[in-house]
Amino acid sequence: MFDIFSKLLNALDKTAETGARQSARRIGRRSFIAKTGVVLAGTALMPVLPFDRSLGGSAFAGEGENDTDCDYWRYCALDGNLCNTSGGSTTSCPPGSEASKVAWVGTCSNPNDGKDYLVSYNDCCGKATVANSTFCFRSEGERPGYRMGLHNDINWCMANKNLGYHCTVAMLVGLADE
Amino acid sequence: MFDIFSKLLNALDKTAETGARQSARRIGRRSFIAKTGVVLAGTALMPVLPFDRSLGGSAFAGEGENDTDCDYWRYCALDGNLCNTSGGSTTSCPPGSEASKVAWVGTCSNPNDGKDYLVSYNDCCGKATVANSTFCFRSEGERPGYRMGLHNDINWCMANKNLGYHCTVAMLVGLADE
Amino acid sequence: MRVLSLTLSATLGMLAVAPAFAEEPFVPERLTVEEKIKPGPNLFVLDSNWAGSSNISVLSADDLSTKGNLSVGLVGQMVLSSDQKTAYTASAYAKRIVYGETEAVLHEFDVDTLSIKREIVVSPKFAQVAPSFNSLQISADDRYVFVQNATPAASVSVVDLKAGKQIAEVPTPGCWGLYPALEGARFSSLCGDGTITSYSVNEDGSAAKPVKSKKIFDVDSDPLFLQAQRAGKELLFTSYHGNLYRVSDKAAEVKLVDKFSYTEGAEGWAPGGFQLMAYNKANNVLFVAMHPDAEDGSHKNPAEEVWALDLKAKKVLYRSPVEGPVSLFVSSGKAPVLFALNDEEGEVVRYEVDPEAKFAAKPTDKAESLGDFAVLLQLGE
Amino acid sequence: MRVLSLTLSATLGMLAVAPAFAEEPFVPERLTVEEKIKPGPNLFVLDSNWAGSSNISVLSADDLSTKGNLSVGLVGQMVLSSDQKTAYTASAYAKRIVYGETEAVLHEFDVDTLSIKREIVVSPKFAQVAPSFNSLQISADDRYVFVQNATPAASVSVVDLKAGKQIAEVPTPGCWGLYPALEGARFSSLCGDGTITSYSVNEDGSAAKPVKSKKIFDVDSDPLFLQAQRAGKELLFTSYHGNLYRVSDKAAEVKLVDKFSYTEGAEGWAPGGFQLMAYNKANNVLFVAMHPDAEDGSHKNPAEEVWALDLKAKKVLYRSPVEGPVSLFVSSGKAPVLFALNDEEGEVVRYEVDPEAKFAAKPTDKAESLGDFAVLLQLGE
Repeated sequence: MFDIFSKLLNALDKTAETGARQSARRIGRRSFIAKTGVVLAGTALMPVLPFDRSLGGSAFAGEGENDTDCDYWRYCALDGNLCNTSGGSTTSCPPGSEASKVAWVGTCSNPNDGKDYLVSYNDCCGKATVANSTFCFRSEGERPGYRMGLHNDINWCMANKNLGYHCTVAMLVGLADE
Repeated sequence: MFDIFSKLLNALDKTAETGARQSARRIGRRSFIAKTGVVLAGTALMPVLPFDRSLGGSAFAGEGENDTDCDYWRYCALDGNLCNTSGGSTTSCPPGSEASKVAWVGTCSNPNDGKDYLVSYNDCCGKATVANSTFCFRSEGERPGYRMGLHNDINWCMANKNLGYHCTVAMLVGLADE
Repeated sequence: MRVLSLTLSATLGMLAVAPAFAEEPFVPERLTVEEKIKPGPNLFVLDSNWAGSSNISVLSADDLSTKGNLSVGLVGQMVLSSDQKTAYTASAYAKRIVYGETEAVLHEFDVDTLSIKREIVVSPKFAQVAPSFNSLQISADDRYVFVQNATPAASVSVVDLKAGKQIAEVPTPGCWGLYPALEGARFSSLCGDGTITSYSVNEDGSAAKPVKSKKIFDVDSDPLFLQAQRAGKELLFTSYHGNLYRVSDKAAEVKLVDKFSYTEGAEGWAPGGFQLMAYNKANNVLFVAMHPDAEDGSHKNPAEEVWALDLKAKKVLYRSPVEGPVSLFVSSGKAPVLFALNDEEGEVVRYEVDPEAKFAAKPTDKAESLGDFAVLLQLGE
Repeated sequence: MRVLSLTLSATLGMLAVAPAFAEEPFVPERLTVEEKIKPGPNLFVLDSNWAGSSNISVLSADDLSTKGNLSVGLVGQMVLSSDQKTAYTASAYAKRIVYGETEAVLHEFDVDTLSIKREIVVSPKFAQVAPSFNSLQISADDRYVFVQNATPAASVSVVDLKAGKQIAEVPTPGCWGLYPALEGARFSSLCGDGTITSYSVNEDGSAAKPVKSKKIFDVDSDPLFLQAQRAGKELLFTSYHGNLYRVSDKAAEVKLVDKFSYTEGAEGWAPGGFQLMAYNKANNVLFVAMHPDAEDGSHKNPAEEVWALDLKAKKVLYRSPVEGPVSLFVSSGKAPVLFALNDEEGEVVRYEVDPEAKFAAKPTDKAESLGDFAVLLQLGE
């Protein structure tokens, strides 16, 4: 799957060549992720694979798993403070903060269905971190900035107006193409 | 000695009545302290008392005393990071920082000569604290802001242009009138 | 954006090679932003930062779980509106954080959404002091906010929330601390000569002539802590040496109503800390942070006990052991909940207090890592 | 001031009642400001702060005693001039620290006096990344500073120190990291397709056409760490899997000169950390931070050993045990001094390395509490 992302990311980076000075700040990885998700789901590209609905609302969490623990499977490439210990949830920013427009992506293996999921790690922005929030630092599949979409050492609030780093969420946005 | 200071401080505060809006920021407690020291020494007011010169350069430090330790006698009302662990000395600000224009005062007993000294605690300003500097917190004779010159919970860089708190020095400026 | 979209579509088009064989399509999760914090009473813990963003943790007062935070500038202060739905903070922003021109800002936050409603720039004379309950206050009618200034000459910025701006700077020479009166744009302040002075401001920003009380306390022999608690029509102060002062600010001239010692017979014990008193209205009981081996300079020592004082009987009801707090807050109801903040550890402990057991405090919850310089607690019930 | 002086004189006059009976008058101490830091080599430890002032501790490289610090903005980066007398930092300042309009600033510091010589505002696209050796660099002739940007599209701000301003923003699509060439305003960057691209800028701010290398590394199977070390006319990179890449950037088209594995036969060991390599010129020895039980995602794990590699013989000379560093720096001389920074503890350890003992490293000093996010070390010899 790195190939897919490298293509997408190169496409992203191409825009820098034509208009780095004026437009690059407005290029949203958030819209990229959203589009990717929609396009992938809508055109049955990669992530249109069955999963067990019987698991219900916790389709992606097994019994006894704790999503405020850094060991939780979705956090395999998360470097940051968990939003679900900051007043938000695993997929929502805390009140008063803003969602980052861009994100990095991890590929994490769900032990409950044996599948690899694409996880979008968005930062929430515009506030300092919550004092006693949980900080996690995992780097599976992580790459330096030459694969920007896989890079977790950078503040992903970078395309927002308000740059303060608040916390990080982990959304499932697709199934990895194995 | 509180009486003396209360009078001096009231004199200081009086200026607020006539020109709080425009002039108060420029009233330097540093010049106040300097003047006090000079006047006191020059007119033989209080601090013109003998002390043992045989102690030489370390007239105010006894053997085995460590002036980077919070227990050191001069620090009896010091609340802050020691400048002598920040690149400066007990009486000098570290390079690149500025001396505060105003200061608070403690009255500390020197175990080596049994005398009580007036200690001016100036802050050094314009930089953040040094990461591994020693933080001390002692409050002998300390009073809330209604005795501002004895108050140690406030940033004494307040009359400087650059307000960042860097560290605190402890200068002997007089002998207490017992 | 157009360039990107086209490029992305093209790229994705090339990749659209995997067959569709799903029964139920995978639905990508979407990122949202929570609109409101969880309901229930809030506990605010302010951690002061002198080289960066001061942070106010907002916890559930029921179980100390985290609801979110507020981020403000350097050396933040905080006060709640009377309905506790709005939080006001004052803090400083220098151009280069620790140097350069400084702006002081009053922020108005909506508590339910933890979001900024307004920002009002106030005098840069704003006092950079340790978080202090009586350094930022609001008038009884919620119209005026009072901000403590120091240059080091003391003055008070008065912000008219209706006008949305600072309307006055009131000089308060030799006096310190803000104690809003029960009505109007009036506040008192403790003075270095042992008096308490009343100040009041008119709607146009002009100030009435300050009214000085008679000498109420002795700054040398029995100094008062800055923090006060409002008990009905009176204000409660404590001295370093354990004398409780009951003061009336009903009239412009503040008067001492009563004074008694609550440490008599308790050799070596004294009150200490920052926000060291907490008054429970329903029971007329005052909780005080107490430390043993008191001496000159120990008045900010962490507490080893919290004493529950019956203010009517003027006696200590119970001495509960605690883990080194310097700041307290208590709920107002019949079954008080007490919060105690240990600044060295950045820990807050929640206690349930039993009125049937002489107001003994029993710990129920603890929250940790709330900051390095957290000495201010506020409860929004 | 006049009012005050008069008042003070009057007050003091009234108090001038004590008799003078001194033999030697008490001389009040005077407050001074140190002009310069203590002499000798300096070790710089950068602690990144994302909600306040980033802090650079300046220590004596001889004994790790504190000489002072530099305070900059959020997410600071740092580089030294070639004579090591000037430090450049890049950092971000938002109007309200964590929100509001952001300025990115290049600071020029005089190392001897730890004071600011200049401040140059650069593009706010400045990349807010963990402190990284190759995110802020200076040209070989000390004339140009290169600042890494991300939006997330990558670009590089070029500051002309002679002109005192940013003269260009060079787009570097898909590439990351700054590796200045041996001369001129040229730098290379690692690219996501496994190539290394060279960029050069003219005095007027115009950029030459970038020159792309052949594919040098495989981003999926053998990704390179960002950090490089300059070894004479070549650059040294290491991959996650312990392959050392020797690259020549002498010509505009970067070429792979050599590549070898230094982990062969050392099952489970891999390099890891942030500034994980340190090259000692005099002995042509490279020190690498190594951890055991390597797996996908362990590439930033703290080191349990530092390996000394003989680059001529292409073999590991010695494996010294260390206390969890993620960053290294080594002096350039015949008797190397190695510094190792443990970011979790904010600890730096100084080691003396014995060339006669296969470059074994022996700890001599330790400095603690250097920050929560200190991962960048620089030595000014």
